[in-house]
Amino acid sequence: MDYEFLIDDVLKKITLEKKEGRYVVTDDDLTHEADIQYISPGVISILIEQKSFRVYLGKDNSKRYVCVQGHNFTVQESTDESGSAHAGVEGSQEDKLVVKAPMPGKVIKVYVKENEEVRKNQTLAIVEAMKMENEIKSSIDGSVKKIHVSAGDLVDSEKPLIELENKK
Amino acid sequence: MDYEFLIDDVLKKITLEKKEGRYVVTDDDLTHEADIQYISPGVISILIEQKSFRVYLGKDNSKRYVCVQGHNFTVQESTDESGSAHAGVEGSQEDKLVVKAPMPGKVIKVYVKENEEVRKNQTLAIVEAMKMENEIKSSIDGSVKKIHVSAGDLVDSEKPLIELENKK
Amino acid sequence: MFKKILIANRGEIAVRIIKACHEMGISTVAVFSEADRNSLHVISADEALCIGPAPAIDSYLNIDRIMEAAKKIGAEAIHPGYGFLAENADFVKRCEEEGIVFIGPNSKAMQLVGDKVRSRQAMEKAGIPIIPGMMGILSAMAEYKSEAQRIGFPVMVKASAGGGGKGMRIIHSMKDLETGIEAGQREAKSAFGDESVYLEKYIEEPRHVEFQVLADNHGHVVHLFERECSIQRRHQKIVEESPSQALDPELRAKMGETAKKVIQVSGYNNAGTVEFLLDKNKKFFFLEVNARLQVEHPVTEFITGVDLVHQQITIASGEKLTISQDELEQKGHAIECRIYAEDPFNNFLPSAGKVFFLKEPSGPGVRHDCGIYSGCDIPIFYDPILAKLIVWAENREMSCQRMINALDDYVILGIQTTIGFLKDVIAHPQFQAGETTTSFIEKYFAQWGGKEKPEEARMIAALASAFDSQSKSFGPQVLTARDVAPSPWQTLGKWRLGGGN
Amino acid sequence: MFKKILIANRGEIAVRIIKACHEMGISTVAVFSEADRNSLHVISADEALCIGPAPAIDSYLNIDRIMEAAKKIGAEAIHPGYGFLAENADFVKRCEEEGIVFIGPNSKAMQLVGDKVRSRQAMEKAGIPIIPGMMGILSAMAEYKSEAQRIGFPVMVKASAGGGGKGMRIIHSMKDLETGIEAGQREAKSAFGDESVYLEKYIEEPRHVEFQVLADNHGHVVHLFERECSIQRRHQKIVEESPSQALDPELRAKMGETAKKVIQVSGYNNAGTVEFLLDKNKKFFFLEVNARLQVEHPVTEFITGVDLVHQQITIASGEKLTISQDELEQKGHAIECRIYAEDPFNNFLPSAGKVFFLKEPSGPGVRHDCGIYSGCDIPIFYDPILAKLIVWAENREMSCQRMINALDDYVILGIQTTIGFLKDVIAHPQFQAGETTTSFIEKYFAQWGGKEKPEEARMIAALASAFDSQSKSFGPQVLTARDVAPSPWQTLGKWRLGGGN
Repeated sequence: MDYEFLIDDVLKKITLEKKEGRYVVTDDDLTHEADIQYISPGVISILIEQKSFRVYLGKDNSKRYVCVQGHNFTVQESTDESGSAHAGVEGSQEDKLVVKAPMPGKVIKVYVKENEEVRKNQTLAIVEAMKMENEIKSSIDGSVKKIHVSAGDLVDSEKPLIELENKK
Repeated sequence: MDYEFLIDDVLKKITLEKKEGRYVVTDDDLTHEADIQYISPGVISILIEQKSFRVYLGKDNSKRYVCVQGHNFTVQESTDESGSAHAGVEGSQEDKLVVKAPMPGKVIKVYVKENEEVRKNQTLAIVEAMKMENEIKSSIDGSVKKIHVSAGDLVDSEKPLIELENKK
Repeated sequence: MFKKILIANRGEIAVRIIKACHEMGISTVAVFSEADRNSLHVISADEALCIGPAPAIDSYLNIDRIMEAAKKIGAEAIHPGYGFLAENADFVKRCEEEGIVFIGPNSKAMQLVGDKVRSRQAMEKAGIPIIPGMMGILSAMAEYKSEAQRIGFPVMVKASAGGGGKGMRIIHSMKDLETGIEAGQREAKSAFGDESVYLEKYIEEPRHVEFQVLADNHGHVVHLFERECSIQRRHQKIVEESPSQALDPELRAKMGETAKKVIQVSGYNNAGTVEFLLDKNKKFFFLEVNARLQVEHPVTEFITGVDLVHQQITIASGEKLTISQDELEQKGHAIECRIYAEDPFNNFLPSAGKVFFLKEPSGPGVRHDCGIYSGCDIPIFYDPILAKLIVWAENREMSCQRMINALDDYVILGIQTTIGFLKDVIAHPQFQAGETTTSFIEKYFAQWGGKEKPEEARMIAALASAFDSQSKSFGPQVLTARDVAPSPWQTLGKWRLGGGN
Repeated sequence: MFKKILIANRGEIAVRIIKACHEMGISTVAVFSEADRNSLHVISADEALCIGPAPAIDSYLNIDRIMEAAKKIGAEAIHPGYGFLAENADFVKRCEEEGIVFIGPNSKAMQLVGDKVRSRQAMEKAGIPIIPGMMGILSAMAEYKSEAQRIGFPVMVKASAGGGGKGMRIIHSMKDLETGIEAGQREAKSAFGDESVYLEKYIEEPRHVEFQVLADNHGHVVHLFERECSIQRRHQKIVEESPSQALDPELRAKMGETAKKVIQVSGYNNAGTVEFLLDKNKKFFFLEVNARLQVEHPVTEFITGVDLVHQQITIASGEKLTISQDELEQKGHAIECRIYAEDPFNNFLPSAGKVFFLKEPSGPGVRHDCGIYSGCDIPIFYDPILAKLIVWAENREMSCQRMINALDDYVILGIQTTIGFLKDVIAHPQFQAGETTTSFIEKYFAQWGGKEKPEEARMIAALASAFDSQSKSFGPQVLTARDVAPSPWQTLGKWRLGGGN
């Protein structure tokens, strides 16, 4: 069977066939015979010729987390779905105008007022979590349309903090 | 739901109901509220009132192996099937006349000859495995009908070694 | 001896204290916030009580709730661990008033050493060398400015109530002074409930060398030698070792005696740490007393063979120290690496979420003080420390090798950690040469991006993934994403460290 | 230093040696039988080669196949571990001839110390105290009878090529002599390929005290103090500790010097152990030299801080010892418990099968040398040792407490083990008092059947099982019974121990 994976976001193709109890791997033009076994939940042992590899594998619904010889990789199946999910990260222009809380946390300080003009990368507010302060910055040159929070508020993830509008 | 388990071969009845996200346990006439969670594959955390129990659980197809506070238990569901399997251990009289290899191993010595008279508990042969010698003994007063192996043979589990017959 | 101890903490340190109690035949009580029901300390203790919602201020920092829990469950003593209430003199006082033994110093000593400005005054008076700087707290910004002028830039802003890098900032010129002091005050307020900050001369490229001390309730004091903790990122220790490569026996003896004097002057009891800065000319300055068990205490346990948590409990129960200074010696070499839930490839942003797989390193001379397990959640509410890896070997060279090997043998899947970064730190030629100063990370790791991963490992990762998708039995279970906090940190801007130990 | 070492062994000791090599920057090669494809040592090594079918005689004991593997893969040295070929002088000779370094003593010394009768002669000549007994091997049963008469009953039958209890038997009267000698010969033959046995006076209730020795290739010898290994079951050590409660500094020094002399007289190099019996009057007798790394070596590593496997490799590479006798000291107290796949509730019959769950104990001062993992199979072909648990603490009392606590924290599900039995051994008042002799188990544990399990734990086990049958997610996977060897041992008669180390 042919596989296409995004390994740390880089495409990797590999072919794996089962033949008489052993596996045949084709990687680029190289073909190896491999002895592959799940030896324990989350642990795979691979012998290729005399080389021994111990691989750790965890997964959630969309990703595999793989550790080989002390190197961690994130592995995703390269499907259309994953491609489009990837594209979604960028977000629309509209999204950019609503500044959201990056995570549950506490608003420490709001530096701006409604109707105030702001520049791109200007610090608008500070939110704290896990003992770190995060500076919330403006993504545009524009002005503050609405402020939804004030210092001391606890906010949930994705909660809108501030709405901006483009320069008219 | 009501459960009946054989714990280390002793019957134990318990009732477990889920109520509003928590569990209610009834053991004999005592009822407890319990907070029970699978926290990791094979590991269960139980809080009953303020007491904290960490339980390890493994299973094969017929049994659960459970460790609580350093005590290991074997847990089987108490069904008719397990009951009859239990009864089967005793074996029939006929079975007793065929002396079988208890496990894969090596025949070290055969002490008897065909037609030789033997007494109950007389050592017939020695089989070795895992660096231990096991004395194979006669289960009856009788005589040796047939010998299937000789010293040095490798034998598989359940392989007949010696056939006996009752005194005529 | 106590029959039951409540541990007012969470994570690896709570688990470590629980183990010590069990070895001493003492029953343990964990307290936990609503976010920590499934945390390892809850599962490891004999009893466990929920003390409130996730934010620390409502649970682990809530004195009333902890006192209530201790009374309800009949705990005779409270071990505070590090962080949270460990250096809160009000909490200590409350324990004293309510007849529950606080496993740590008395409230008066805690108050003195906790007030960095007052303790600077006391130490100067006693002839202990201190860093040039302010001897009092000011209120007006103008006064800070004139003090900064007097001391001379660069200066350090420090929290009077502080410790462990909290509220700390280096200011290089007058124009940065005001924002720096404000930020320091804000962080100090949030960390300690006290916004007081003061200024000190900034010593360039010093080593951070601290002495572990034990003092019983009967006036006996011993020091257990030094730990060097120069390897820091944003004033946060990440690697600690003992012995320090900078000390010779004479300097060690002198600093050790000074440390004991600091403790005596402070009227301090139980375990504590006296921190010094050591400049390029091997001149040392008293920095502060850490009035608690330190994160890095296992380093000292390895080289001296003394179990500091056992000692803390024994001392708190009123027994006399049975260790004398003469008997103590340093043997071999120990290193600790702190394992944080942070992404070293992305400016060390915190990485919350689910741990899909954990393999703990092990072997001769390897100790892993661990607060996590396969399948646990890392909440966003608390310190990002996951575990500590500590190794011991006959000498520093083998200790480094053992650490690198153990880090190689260490697997955490699902969240980002500092494991790979630490491996490169220990393997760095300047670290191996013992050339460690507090500027080390800034100097050699500012541009760090990890090594290229070998193509072979990438191929094996692909192969294993392909095998896993064919394989039905025995693979890892898909852990549900339920309870996994989203991890949006990666997409964000600049972060500032506001805490730690 | 070597670049690549082949480990001619399996299980925990192979894994431990692999770790040591990795710390020294040496690449490792595992060899494995067909039954061991998924064993931990195969998975832990950099390279692995199958050397034959499951029976040891066709794989781990097959000299030709191991030499062939070493040459094919380019290993410069072979570490034999313990057991298998570790004390086979022919194997050592073969390595010497083929230019592969054997990590152990030279073949001549191995031959001498391996022949118990010849070495008894050599030691008597050198003035080393030996146990009264035969000074040569006999062929006719009649001669054994007259020798037994001369020595006086009870006598011990011992294998000339032996060690570790193999082929050993106590004979109390003339009528049991013949069957005892025959059984001893048979076991000796099967274990060592040499059926020679001899008779020695049986010393009643002695302590077994052994001294660890290191000797380089340049004539330097040091001893690393004693281990007491009196706690034995069927002549098989199960608990070891250091220091011994029976030695004072004077006796320790005397025995240590004697041990060094034994090594010098034997022309021995690399790591070795000189075994003594110590009688009730503190008189000691030379027993034998164990020409290998011992199972219980971690006890010595803990109390001296010397890594014996590192030393073995360094010595084998031709380097001089850098440790001097003066520098060596015993610090604190260490205990080891051997974890066997045996059923203590059923006459310690071996228990093969699948390990459904493993939780390794951990914590300060706890070391776990482990050859298994969750999901592995325990084959029936080899020694039943699964792992070793070793603890260190400042004193013996805390060391015992730590061991009990670690055993409590240790979970192996699916097969029977000695964990619960060992807990009761360590907790026994006579053990705690240091009253340890080789009759200890016979005396206090002949009728052992375990403690009554608490009703609460039984209720929790039922509750967890009920929960598990309701629960769909996150439970343990049902591991398939494929590859699980049947475990019929439980239903069987009397077993005799025929091996071990």
